[in-house]
Amino acid sequence: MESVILQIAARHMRPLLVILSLVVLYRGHNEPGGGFIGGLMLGAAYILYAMAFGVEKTQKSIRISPVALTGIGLLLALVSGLPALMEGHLFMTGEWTTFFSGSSFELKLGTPLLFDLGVYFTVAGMLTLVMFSIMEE
Amino acid sequence: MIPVLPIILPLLFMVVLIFTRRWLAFQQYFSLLATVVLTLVSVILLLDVQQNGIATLQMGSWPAPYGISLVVDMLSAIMLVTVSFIAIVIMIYSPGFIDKGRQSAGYYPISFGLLMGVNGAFITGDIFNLYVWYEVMLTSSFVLIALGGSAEQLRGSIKYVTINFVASIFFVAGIGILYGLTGTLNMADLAFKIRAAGHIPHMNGALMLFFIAFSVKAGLFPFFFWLPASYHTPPIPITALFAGTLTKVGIYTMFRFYSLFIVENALFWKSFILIIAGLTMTIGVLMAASQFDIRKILSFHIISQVGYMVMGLGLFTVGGISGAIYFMVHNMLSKTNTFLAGGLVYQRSGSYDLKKLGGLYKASPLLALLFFVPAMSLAGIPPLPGFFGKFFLIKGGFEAGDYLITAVAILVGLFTLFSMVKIWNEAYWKKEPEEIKKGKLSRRAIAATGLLAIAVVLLGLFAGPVSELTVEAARQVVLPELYINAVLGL
Amino acid sequence: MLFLFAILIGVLYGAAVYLLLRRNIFKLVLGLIFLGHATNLLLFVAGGLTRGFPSFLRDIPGEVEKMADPLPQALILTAIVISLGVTAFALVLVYRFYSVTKTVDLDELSENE
Amino acid sequence: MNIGILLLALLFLSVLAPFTRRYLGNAAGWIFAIIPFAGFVWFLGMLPEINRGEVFTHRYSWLPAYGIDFSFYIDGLSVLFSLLVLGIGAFILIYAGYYMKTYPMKGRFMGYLVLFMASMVGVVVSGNLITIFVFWELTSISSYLLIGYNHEKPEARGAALQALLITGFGGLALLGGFVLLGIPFGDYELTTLFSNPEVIKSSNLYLPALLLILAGAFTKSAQFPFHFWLPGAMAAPSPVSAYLHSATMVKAGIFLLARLNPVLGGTELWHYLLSIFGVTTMFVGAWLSITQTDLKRILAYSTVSALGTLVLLIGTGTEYAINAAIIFLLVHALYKGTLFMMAGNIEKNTGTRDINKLGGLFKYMPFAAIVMILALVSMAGIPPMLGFIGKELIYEAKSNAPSAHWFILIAGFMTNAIMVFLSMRLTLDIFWGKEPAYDKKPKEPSLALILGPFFLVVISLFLGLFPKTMANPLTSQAIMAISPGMAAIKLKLWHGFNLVLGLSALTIALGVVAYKYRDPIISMATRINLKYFREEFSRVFFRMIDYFLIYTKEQTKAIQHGYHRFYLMTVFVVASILVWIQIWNGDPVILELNFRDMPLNLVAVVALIIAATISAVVAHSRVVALIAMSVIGFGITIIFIAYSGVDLAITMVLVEILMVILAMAVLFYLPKYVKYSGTGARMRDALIASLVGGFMMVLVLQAGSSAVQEPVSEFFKQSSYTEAFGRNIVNVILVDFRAFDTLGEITVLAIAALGIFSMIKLTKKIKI
Repeated sequence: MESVILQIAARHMRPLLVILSLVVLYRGHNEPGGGFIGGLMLGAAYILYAMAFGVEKTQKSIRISPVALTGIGLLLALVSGLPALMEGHLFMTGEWTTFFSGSSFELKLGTPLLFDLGVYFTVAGMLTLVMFSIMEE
Repeated sequence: MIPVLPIILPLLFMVVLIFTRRWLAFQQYFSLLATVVLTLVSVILLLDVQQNGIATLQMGSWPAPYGISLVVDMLSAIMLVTVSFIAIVIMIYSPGFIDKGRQSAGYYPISFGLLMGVNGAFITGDIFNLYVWYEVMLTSSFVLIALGGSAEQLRGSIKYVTINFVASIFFVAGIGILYGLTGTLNMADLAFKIRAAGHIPHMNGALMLFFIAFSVKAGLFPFFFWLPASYHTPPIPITALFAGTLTKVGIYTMFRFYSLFIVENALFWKSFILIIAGLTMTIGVLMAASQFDIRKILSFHIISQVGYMVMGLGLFTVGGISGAIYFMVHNMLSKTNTFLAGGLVYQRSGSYDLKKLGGLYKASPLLALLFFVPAMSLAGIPPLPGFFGKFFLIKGGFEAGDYLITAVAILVGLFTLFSMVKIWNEAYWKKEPEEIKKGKLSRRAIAATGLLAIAVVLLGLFAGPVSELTVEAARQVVLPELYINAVLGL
Repeated sequence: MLFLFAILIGVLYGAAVYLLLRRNIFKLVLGLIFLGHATNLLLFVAGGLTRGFPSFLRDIPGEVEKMADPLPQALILTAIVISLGVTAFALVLVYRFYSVTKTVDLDELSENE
Repeated sequence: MNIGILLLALLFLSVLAPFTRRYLGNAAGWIFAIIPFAGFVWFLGMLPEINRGEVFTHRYSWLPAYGIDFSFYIDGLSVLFSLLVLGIGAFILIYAGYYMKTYPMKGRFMGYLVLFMASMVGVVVSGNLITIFVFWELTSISSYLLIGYNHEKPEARGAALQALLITGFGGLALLGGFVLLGIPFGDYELTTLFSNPEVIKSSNLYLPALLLILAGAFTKSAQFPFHFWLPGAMAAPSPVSAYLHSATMVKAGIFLLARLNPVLGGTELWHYLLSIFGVTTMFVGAWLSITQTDLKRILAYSTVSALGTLVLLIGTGTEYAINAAIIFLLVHALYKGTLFMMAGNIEKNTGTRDINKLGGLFKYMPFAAIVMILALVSMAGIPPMLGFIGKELIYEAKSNAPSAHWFILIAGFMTNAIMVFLSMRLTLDIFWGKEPAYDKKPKEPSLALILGPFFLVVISLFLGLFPKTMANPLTSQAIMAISPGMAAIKLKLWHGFNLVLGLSALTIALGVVAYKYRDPIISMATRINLKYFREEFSRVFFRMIDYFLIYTKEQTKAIQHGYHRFYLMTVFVVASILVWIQIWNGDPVILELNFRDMPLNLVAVVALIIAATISAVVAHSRVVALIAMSVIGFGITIIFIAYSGVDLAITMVLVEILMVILAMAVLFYLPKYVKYSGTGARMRDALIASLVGGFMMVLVLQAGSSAVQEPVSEFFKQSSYTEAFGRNIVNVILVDFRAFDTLGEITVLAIAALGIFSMIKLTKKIKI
């Protein structure tokens, strides 16, 4: 399946999809989206790439194995529960801080977002893991 | 904080093991250490519950009934300790029996996934969260039972996966309907609402869906088919781990649900459950009698003995429930132990088939002892724990005036004895066949089996203190108000 | 609409059960997927139906009363993902089963052979 | 010394035993005998206090949550039994040390023997029903291990299994009986039971409790029709037969009856049940012994008969009967122990136990012969042995039995005559008579082998000669324990001329005559047995087990048949029945059809999904099925969008795409559809499917139409932005309110992914 068009598309789509997935991830707290949907998009970016260039090359270009990605995702989700403990709250209590608290724009970051990031990585890792295994077969 | 540890620690361990999956030696020792840590945590929880009563934790500080409540009462704590102890034994035992391929394919991390699910099911106080832990547990068990992918395993796992999937669907459908009817998912809140309303229309359909779902998981008649169809297929430590944990989660949940949600029609549910219990214990034990594969005999026995536990539930007196809980602990330990001893038999003689086995009594007194102790415990011979479990149940049954089911339970004991003696007569006493393999036994496996056998003996010898715990646990089950008040802070 | 949806859910469950009872292993998997669909819909419908008012807070007065119940949706999302994982696993299992045993006939699964 | 210490010492010894063989060799028996002997002396030392009417009790906390203690209760009955168990036990250990010289795994054998001894002592000194039961079961298990000692022989395994199942059955019944007994008393302590026995007799639990307890006692003590395991148990080595199957274990049932006589006894039911079973067993046992030729089996049947006699006497319950029971118990233990040990000696010396193949042994082993003959004299009830006193008392008791005494007397007379006959036969046929060609010259047994038999016979002789000074003190308190308020009769050898003496003389005469005409009698008995007892009980037993196994096999085939779809079918059918019953009995469903609520476009979507569903079901190709599947998925997505599920819809689409890709990738490896099932099967499955679909439909209708006050989600709506800083409530629920669910969810994903990964990578065929 060495299609040139696909290869070009995949090469250009990948960064786009990655960025888009991050946007979806961040937006998810207020608008439709979230870690799961973002993760699927991230995964899709790499699957597309793998369809164009083959699994092995894709693996090399990511440098991080899907299994590790899954693990990192789980770990992040787990770790997001810990800051609460330092604050003396119960495990997984949401802790928030605000950056650039201007009037029109503010960047609110909190442990639930970190948790969602964990979901994002896990889903992407799972998706690529499964698809890569099947595609290699 | 502590109530959450039995759930998130296994997850942490799982992640560590995922990252280190290529270093087998590390995996073996780390897993062992991890299970020891889990056991310590569980013991601390148990002591805490014993001193301070039911422990609760609101995840994310969201108050009940909005957030997810974690609740550890005596029953949960007992189950946690038992399961994590079994996990220690399995982790000691595994290296000799799980080949390198399976080990590097994720045997260890997924075992911790299983433990996470099991512990989660014991601890959570939220119905949907319970479903999630069930799925964690089941998915892990799906992976473990198919791990390695021999034809036999695949055959077994297709049945296992499909029937359990169907059960999960019933479970989650029941949750949806219950939410539609009551607007809550917190078990204590739900129980409170049921008691406050007196009657919630249309509840019984959902409750029946739950009953079916848990009956499948627990292996009750007539939903047990997946169990004997699949339990003999994976490597023996996996079977032993399943035997010690999975069906008991179903039973545990049944206890919880019965205690919290059955207010109306109590008489119907009682007699219904007792009938199912009687059929389960009888049919299971009769099927066990006809088998010649050690693993199959033991698998059918799981079913039969699950019947005893459900019988205790059906009695729904402190005596009966306490007996059932004691029986459950005994059964988890003894059953795992017999499976592990069966694995040793296989390692020594290369077969699980009684027709091909023999002479083990003469060949290896230690091996004989390691089987004899748990087998006699299962058969209910004093002073091993099986006797106390049976005795408490019989006492509970007669005192509750349920003579018929108690008579059945007594009679089933005889057949249990028969099958245990059958294994003994054939594999241990019969003259050794000439063509038998003379394998070398793994020391770690012997140590693990021995450790468990010692635990079985101790459980019998310390039946007094243990039964104090089970009576307390039973009291909390019989008086659900304690649970409801602890969670809702009433 | 409740009535129609109830019928739809009934049909989906029925179809799933029918497919599960076939001998062909492919239909078995199809049945599992159908079960998942039926259940997602069941969670959705049983939790109460609200038209065209997604549960996003937009600071509109009185929105909270009109808004759809978000909880069943969250549950369905979780359930969808879980059944995705399990179904994917079942698919691969079936695939592996076929490549090892070279049969799709479930009646050849008999353990007493 | 404390009884607990003695028991622990014995248990410790039994655990140690398997390891001692290397160091102690054949002398092990002598050393092992020290502890039981010490125990024997200790119990002997208790006699004066016991005879003053004292009872020793110890209680240890055991199961406080259930109010059950581990307690001991030592009275005259306990002491008498303990003396027998420990005294005979000590001799048996010495005997076994040498007897088992050539056997493998002697250490384990000794261990089991000591374990048995400990359990037996435990039974007789227990002060609590549950404690009794614990030791009771231990005697069953240790005897199982001992009977199956020659386990490579199928007969030994069969006999062990038979004994275990029969006594195990009894044990379970006994447990049930004890529990029932404990209900009205609220306690299992013997002291509680004895203090007010009327509690149970007036309870309606009396009958079931009595029947269950009797089932336990009768199986253990080999009462007809459970008697057959005892002759079968002769597969065990001789020390076992001598100890378990004559002097001790089989007496456990008798002990139990005696122990509970004050609680359960004295009723008509008790009297009749015990008398009927006892007299039957007594006669049948004796009768069946006539035709035996195996020395040990002869003795086994005569033991059965003796056990019947004991049960009969306890059931009779008069002062004479209880006295007779205790004396006869002592008599029997002493002579039967001797006889079994001698049977072992004879077998060891000649290589056979068949009395037809024995003869003329007197000249080779005169001393041993005299010992054995004295025991046989005691068995025949001839003075001056204690057996004579026993038999006199029995006749006395029987002739005074409250009911049917003529019948009992005649049965007893016949039985005793048979005993005389057997004694003569064993004496004359073994020690005199025709001498076969022995392989090697028989000789006197060595000291360890003859010590036990000798002492037991001497004791029997002395007790017979000096009954008042020796036998009375041993037994008087035991009699009182069985039946409070009864006095021990002053025992004497010579009663003067009376009816009983006449009966004795007649018995002996009949026995002698019978011996004279032994050949016609034996052949007649054989003919009768062939006609009426054609099947030996134990063969019936094993055939029953065979039938049982065939049944279970068929049942397994019928239930665990291996057909996956029938498993699923069972699940669905049963589930449908159960749920439909709930719906049927539940609240009525009120259905409101509101057509304005049905926008046409959505109705069309629903119709489309249904159509797709049906086509997926009936599709003949996989492509159609997959397309239909995705139509369904997207249709559901539309429904989600229409009813405010935005996140849901996006996720559903993505998942659906993924699922189709996966399904295509995986399933197209599979071969094309083959039509497997016929129309009938399809109709049946359609019916089941509609049952399941139907109840789901009704449940959804019920849930969807019920209005809920204040669902918990109100809180989420209120506090999603204010407390969790998110406007997308669904997402906030997922990552904050119920983040724990999501944690589990991604764990499922990770595990499933790992599973898929490993299933694909791990293609190697792996065993285990």
